[in-house]
Amino acid sequence: MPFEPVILFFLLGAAAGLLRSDLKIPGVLYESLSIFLLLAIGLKGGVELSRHPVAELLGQAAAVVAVAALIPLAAFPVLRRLGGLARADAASIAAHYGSVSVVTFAVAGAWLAGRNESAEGHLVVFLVLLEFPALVIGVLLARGGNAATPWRRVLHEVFAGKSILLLVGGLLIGWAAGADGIRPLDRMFFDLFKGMLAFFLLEMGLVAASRLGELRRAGAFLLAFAVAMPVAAGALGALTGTLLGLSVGGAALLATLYASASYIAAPAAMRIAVPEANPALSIGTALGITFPFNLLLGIPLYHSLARHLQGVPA
Amino acid sequence: MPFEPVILFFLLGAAAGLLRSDLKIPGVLYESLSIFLLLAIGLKGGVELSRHPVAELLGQAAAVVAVAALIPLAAFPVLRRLGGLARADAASIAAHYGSVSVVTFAVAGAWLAGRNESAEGHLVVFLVLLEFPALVIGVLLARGGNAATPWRRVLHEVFAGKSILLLVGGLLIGWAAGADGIRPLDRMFFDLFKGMLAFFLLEMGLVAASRLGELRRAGAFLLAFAVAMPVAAGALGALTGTLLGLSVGGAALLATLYASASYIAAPAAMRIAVPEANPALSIGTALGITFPFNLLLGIPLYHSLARHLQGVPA
Amino acid sequence: MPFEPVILFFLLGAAAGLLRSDLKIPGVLYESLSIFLLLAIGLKGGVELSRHPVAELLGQAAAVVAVAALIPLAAFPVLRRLGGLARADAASIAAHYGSVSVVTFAVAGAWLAGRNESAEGHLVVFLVLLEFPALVIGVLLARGGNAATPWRRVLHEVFAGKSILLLVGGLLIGWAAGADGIRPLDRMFFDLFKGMLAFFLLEMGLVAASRLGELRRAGAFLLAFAVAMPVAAGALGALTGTLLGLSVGGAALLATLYASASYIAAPAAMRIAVPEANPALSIGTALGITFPFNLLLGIPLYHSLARHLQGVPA
Amino acid sequence: MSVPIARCTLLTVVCEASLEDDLVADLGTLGATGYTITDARGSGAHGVRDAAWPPGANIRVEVLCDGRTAEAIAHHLEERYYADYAMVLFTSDVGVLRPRKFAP
Amino acid sequence: MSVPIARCTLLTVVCEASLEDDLVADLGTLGATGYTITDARGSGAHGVRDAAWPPGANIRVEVLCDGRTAEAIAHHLEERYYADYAMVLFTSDVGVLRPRKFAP
Amino acid sequence: MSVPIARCTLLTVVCEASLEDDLVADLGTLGATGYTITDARGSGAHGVRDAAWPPGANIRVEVLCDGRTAEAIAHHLEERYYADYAMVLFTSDVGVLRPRKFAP
Ligand SMILES: Nc1ncnc2c1ncn2[C@@H]1O[C@H](COP(=O)(O)O)[C@@H](O)[C@H]1O
Ligand SMILES: Nc1ncnc2c1ncn2[C@@H]1O[C@H](COP(=O)(O)O)[C@@H](O)[C@H]1O
Ligand SMILES: Nc1ncnc2c1ncn2[C@@H]1O[C@H](COP(=O)(O)O)[C@@H](O)[C@H]1O
Ligand code: NA
Ligand code: NA
Ligand code: NA
Repeated sequence: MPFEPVILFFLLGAAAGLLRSDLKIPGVLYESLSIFLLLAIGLKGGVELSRHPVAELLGQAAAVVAVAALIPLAAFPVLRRLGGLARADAASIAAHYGSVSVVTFAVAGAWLAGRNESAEGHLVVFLVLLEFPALVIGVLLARGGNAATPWRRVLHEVFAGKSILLLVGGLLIGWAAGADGIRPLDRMFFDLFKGMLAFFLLEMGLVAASRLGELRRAGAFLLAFAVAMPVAAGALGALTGTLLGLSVGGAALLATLYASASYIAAPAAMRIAVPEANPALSIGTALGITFPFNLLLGIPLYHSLARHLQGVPA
Repeated sequence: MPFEPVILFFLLGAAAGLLRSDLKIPGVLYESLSIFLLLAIGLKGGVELSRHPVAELLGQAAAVVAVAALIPLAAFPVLRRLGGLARADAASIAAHYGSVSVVTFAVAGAWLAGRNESAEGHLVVFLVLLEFPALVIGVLLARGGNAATPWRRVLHEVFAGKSILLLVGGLLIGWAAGADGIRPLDRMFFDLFKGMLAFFLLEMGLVAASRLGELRRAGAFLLAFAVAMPVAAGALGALTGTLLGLSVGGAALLATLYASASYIAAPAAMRIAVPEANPALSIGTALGITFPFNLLLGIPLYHSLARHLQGVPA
Repeated sequence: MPFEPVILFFLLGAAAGLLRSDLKIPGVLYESLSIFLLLAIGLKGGVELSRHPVAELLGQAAAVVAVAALIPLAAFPVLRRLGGLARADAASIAAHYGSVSVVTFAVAGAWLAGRNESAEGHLVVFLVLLEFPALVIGVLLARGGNAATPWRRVLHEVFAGKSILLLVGGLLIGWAAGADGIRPLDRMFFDLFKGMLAFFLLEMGLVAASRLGELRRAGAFLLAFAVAMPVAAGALGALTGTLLGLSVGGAALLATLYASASYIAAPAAMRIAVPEANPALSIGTALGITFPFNLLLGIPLYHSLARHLQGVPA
Repeated sequence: MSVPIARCTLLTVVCEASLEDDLVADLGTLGATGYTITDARGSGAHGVRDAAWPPGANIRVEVLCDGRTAEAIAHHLEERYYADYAMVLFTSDVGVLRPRKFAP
Repeated sequence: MSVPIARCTLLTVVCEASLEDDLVADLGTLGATGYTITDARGSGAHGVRDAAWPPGANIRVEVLCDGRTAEAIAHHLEERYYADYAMVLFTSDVGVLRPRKFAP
Repeated sequence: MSVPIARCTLLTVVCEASLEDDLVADLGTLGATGYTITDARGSGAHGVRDAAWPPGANIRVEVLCDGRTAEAIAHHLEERYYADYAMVLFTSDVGVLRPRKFAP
C-alpha cells in the first residue's frame, strides 16, 4: 500500500476543486476540525509527557529549536538573492517554512502507525516549540530590526493565537490528567482522530486546488523552492534527530516537522506583522505545493533518510 | 419493535416543526452531516467492492439501471395526463422519483441490520448508478429534446455535484484502501454512522414539517401519487432484485432504492436545468410524503414483498 | 486527582478568553453541541426509565419538584430586600437559580463516574421536571400576577423550547427503544458524551470569561449571592435526596440540580417574558460565578454533604 | 435596455437574535410583503454582542416597503422593543424594478 | 483630513443560494469589478426561505459599480431569472473613495 | 404616528476577516458608538475570497455615525490598510430615529 489512506481524502478534495464541484466544506467545519486536531495532538503529547521526566527533554528540545532556526535564516537569502523577491515576501515565506504544519505532522504519525512503527511521544512537544520561533525570526528579517513593528500585537498574535493556545492547553491537560484521567475522552480525541484528519484533508484539498491559480504569479523559482526547501530541511531534521538519539520513527517525524511549512499559524501572524508581504506567494507555495509534496513523497523520503542514517534495513 | 429507532428522530424533528419549537438545526450541521453520510456510504460500498471481482457486477448493474429508467418514463405521462401538471413540473417530479434517496437507503440498511439480516454489499454501487440517469431523463422530458438546454451546465451539475462526487470518491477510496486500509477510519465512518443518521433524520423531520404547508398547493392527486408511486416502484424493485438473484435483503434494498425519491441531488439539478418547474411541488411530495411513508411503512412493505417473491417465511 | 479532567477544558476556555486569544468557537458548534448534549442526556434517562416502573417515581418526583419551588420563592425576597434589586431583576435571577443547568448536571455525573460511584438513573427525569417550574414562578413574581403577561407566548417558549423538547424527546425515544434498541446509537450518544462535554466546556469557559466584565455592574451583593445561593440550595437538595431514600450519588446529583443555575433555557424564556430585566445581571452571576463555583467546588461539597447526611465514610 | 427604476424605502433593523420570531410576526401584521435576515454581531449601547452563544447573537433584518409602512414599522418597534432590547434601526431610499411588489 | 468622495451605485440582489455560481459568472461578463456575498434567509412572493437546508437558503449579493453597469445587470437578471426564481433587487446611491476601482 | 427621522451616515467596510480585532479597536478610538459585523465572501482587486478557510474570509462592517466621524474613519482606513489589505469602503445617507445615539 503506497499511500496512507487519509491522503486519498486530500486527493478527493483536490479533484473536487479542480472539477469545480459544488462541494463546499463549510468554513465552520474547518474551524471546528482544526480546534479538534490541535487539542487532540496536544492531549496526546501531554499524556506522553506525563510518563517521562520533563527535565530530560530540555537539552534535546534546545538543540531541536536551535537547529530549526537555521531554516528561515537560510531560506531568506536564497529567496532574496536567487529568487529576487522583495524583503517582506522573502521574510514571510521564510517564516512559513521555518514554522511547522500540524496536519503534515499528524499524517506522518498516521503513516508510521500504519507501518506499526513507533516514535518518541515527546515529538509533540517539539511541534509546539517549533511553531513560533520562525515567526519571530520572519518578522525580524522583514523589519531589518529597525522599523516600527507592533511587537506587542505580534507576540500576542503568536502566543495567544489559537494554534499555540490549543496545543499548549491540550499538552497541559493531558499532562495533568495523565493516561488514566484522559481515558474517558479517548473515544473522542484518539479514536476519532484519523477520521477527523480525513475530513480536514478533504477540505485542505479543496483549498489547495483553489490556490493553484495563484501559483502562476509565483513563477518557476518559487515552484522549485517549494520542493527543494522541504527536502533540504527534511534532511537536516533526519540528521539532527539521529544525532540526538531519536529512533528511526522519531527522526522521520522530526524531519517532517523541519520540512513542513505552516499554513495555520504563520499566515495569521504574517498578515498582522508583515502586511506588505503578498500572502498569495507564501500560502500558494506552502499549501499548494509543499503540503501535497510532503504528504505524497516527502514523508516516505524522510523516513528512508532516517533509516539510512541509522543503518536500519527496510 | 415495529420501528427502527432512528426513525423516532425523524418523528421528533417533525413534532418540533409542527409545534413551532425554536429548535433549529444549523444549516452548516445539515451540510456537514450530508458530507459525512455520502462519504461513509461510498466507503462502505468501496470496501465491499474490493472483496468482489467488479466485472461480475456489470451485467447486473446494467439491468438494474435499465429497469429503473422505466420509473420516470412511466411517472411522466401519469403526472401529465392524470394529474394535469405542466410539462416542466411533471418532468421534474418524474426525475425526483426516478432518482434515489441516500438517507432512505441508509435507514433501510439500518433496519435490515436491526433484524440481523444481510444484503449484498454492492447495492451501494447501484445507489450511485441510479442517482443520475433519471435526472437526465427528466431534463429530456421537460425540453422535449428541442429547446436550448444548458447541457454542459446540467451534466456538470450532476456529475461534479456533491452527491455523486462524494459517493464515487468514497467508493474509490474504500476500494483502493480495502477493509484493512480503512480500519483506522472505522471509528468515524462506520461506528458513528447510525448516530449521524439519527441527527440527519432529526433535521429532515424539521424540514419536512415546514414543507407540509406547501402540500396544500399540491392537491389530492399529488398526495395519492406520492404514496402510489413508491409502492409501484418498490414492487418493480423487489421483482427485479429477485429475478437478478439478489438475497431477500438485497431485493428489499433495491426495492427501497426504486421506491425512494431524491431530495438532495434532484432538487439541485432540476433548479438549474428546469427552472420553470415549481420546486414546492417536487420537494413537497418527495420529502413531505414519500420520504416519511418509506421510512415508516415502505421499507417493511418492500421487505415482505421480497420475502414473498422469494418464498421465504417471515 | 482533585478535578474531573473535563473541568480543565473550562479553565482552558476561560484562560483563552482572559488572554484575549483569537480562539473563537463558532456559534454553530455551540448549538450543535448543545443539541447533542440535551438529546444524549434525554436518551440516557429514557433507557434508565425503561428499566423501572414509572409509577413508582411519581411520588418522589412530586416531592422533588415541590421542594425545588422553595428556591426561587426564597431567592426573590432576598434579592429584593437585601440586594435592593428591581422587581423584574430579582424575579429573573430567582428564575435562573430555581431552574437547572444541564451541563453542571452532566459534569457531576462524570465526576461520580470517575469515582466509580453510581446514582439512580431516573435523576434525569428530575432534571427535566425541574427545568421549567421556576421559569413560570419567575414570571409570576415579576408580574405580581396582574400585568398583561403574554402567557401563551411564554408557555410556548418554555415547553416548545429547544431544551425541554430535546430532553423530553430523548427521554421518550430512549424509553420506547430501550437499551437494546439504542445500542447501535451508543457509539455516538454515550461513548462520545464526555468528549462533547469537554468541547462544550471549552466554549463555556470562553463565554464566561467574556461575561466577567459585566459582573462589575453586579456589585458585591450579587457576587456573594452567586456563591451562597448554590450552597444553600445544594444543602436543601442533599437533605431532600436523603429523606427520599436516594443513594449518596443520587442525593449529590439532586443537590447539584438544586444548586445549579440555568443558562440555556432561562435566559431565552426570561428575555421574552420579563424583557425589562437586565440579562447581564442574571447571566453574569449564573454563568460567570455560580457555574464555575459548582464545577470546581460545589460538586465535591454537595457530595460530601450527602455522604455526611447518610453517615457514609469517605 | 433601460429598466424603469422606482423609489422605495429600505428599512434595516439590527437587534437581538431572540427577537426574530416576534419581529417576523410584527412585520407581517404591519404590511411588509417580505424581509431578508442575516446573522450578525456587533456593539452598541447594550455592550458587545459577539455571537459566541445564542443570547449574545444579533440579526440584521431588511424590509423593502413604501415610506408609510416603514414609518409604521419603525414606530411600532420603537414603542415595543426600544426600552428593553438591544436594537438599532435606519432607513434609506433605494430604487427597485417593481415597486408594486413591496406595497401592502 | 478631507477624503474626496465620489458617487457610485450599489446594487443589492437577494436570491436563492443555488444561483450563486451562475450569478457570479454573469457579474463578471457584465462588467462588475467585484462583489460581496453574505448568507441570508427571508420571505417574499416565493414563500418563507428559512435556510434550514440548501434548497431553502438565500444569498445577499452586493455590487459596487457605475450606474450604467448596474442597469445592465438589473436588466439581465430580470430577463434571465425573475420568472423562475425567488429574487429581489434594489439599487442605491453611495459614496466611495476610489470610483475608478468600480468601473469596468 | 409620525416618527421624526434625522439624517446620519452609514459607513460600510468590506475587508479581510483577519482585520476584525484591529478594526474594532480603531472604530472605538475614532469615535464610533457601535458597529455591526456580518461574515462575507467576495471578489475584487485581490482576487476571489471564498471564505473556505479563515485566511480567505471577509467581514462586512457597518458603522452608523455622523458625517465627520465617517470621514475620519474612512481617512484612517485608507492610510492604514488600503495598501496592504483587501478592503472596500462606501458611505450612504440614512435616516435614524435617535441621531444622538450615533454621535461621539
Ligand atoms: N453606531 C452603530 N453602528 C452600527 N451598528 C450599531 C451601532 N450601534 C449599535 N449597533 C448595532 O445594533 C445592536 C444593538 O445596539 P444597542 O441597542 O445600541 O446595543 C448592536 O449590537 C450593533 O450590532
Ligand atoms: N419586501 C422585501 N423586503 C426585503 N426582502 C425581501 C422582500 N421581498 C423578498 N425579499 C427577499 O428576497 C427573497 C426572494 O423574494 P421573492 O422572489 O419575493 O420570494 C426572499 O426570500 C427575501 O429574502
Ligand atoms: N465592486 C465591488 N462590489 C462589491 N464588493 C466588492 C467590490 N470590489 C471588492 N469588493 C469586496 O471587497 C473585498 C476586498 O476588495 P479588494 O480589495 O478589491 O480585493 C472583496 O473580497 C469583496 O468582498
Ligand atoms: Na518547517
Ligand atoms: Na426512485
Ligand atoms: Na437550581
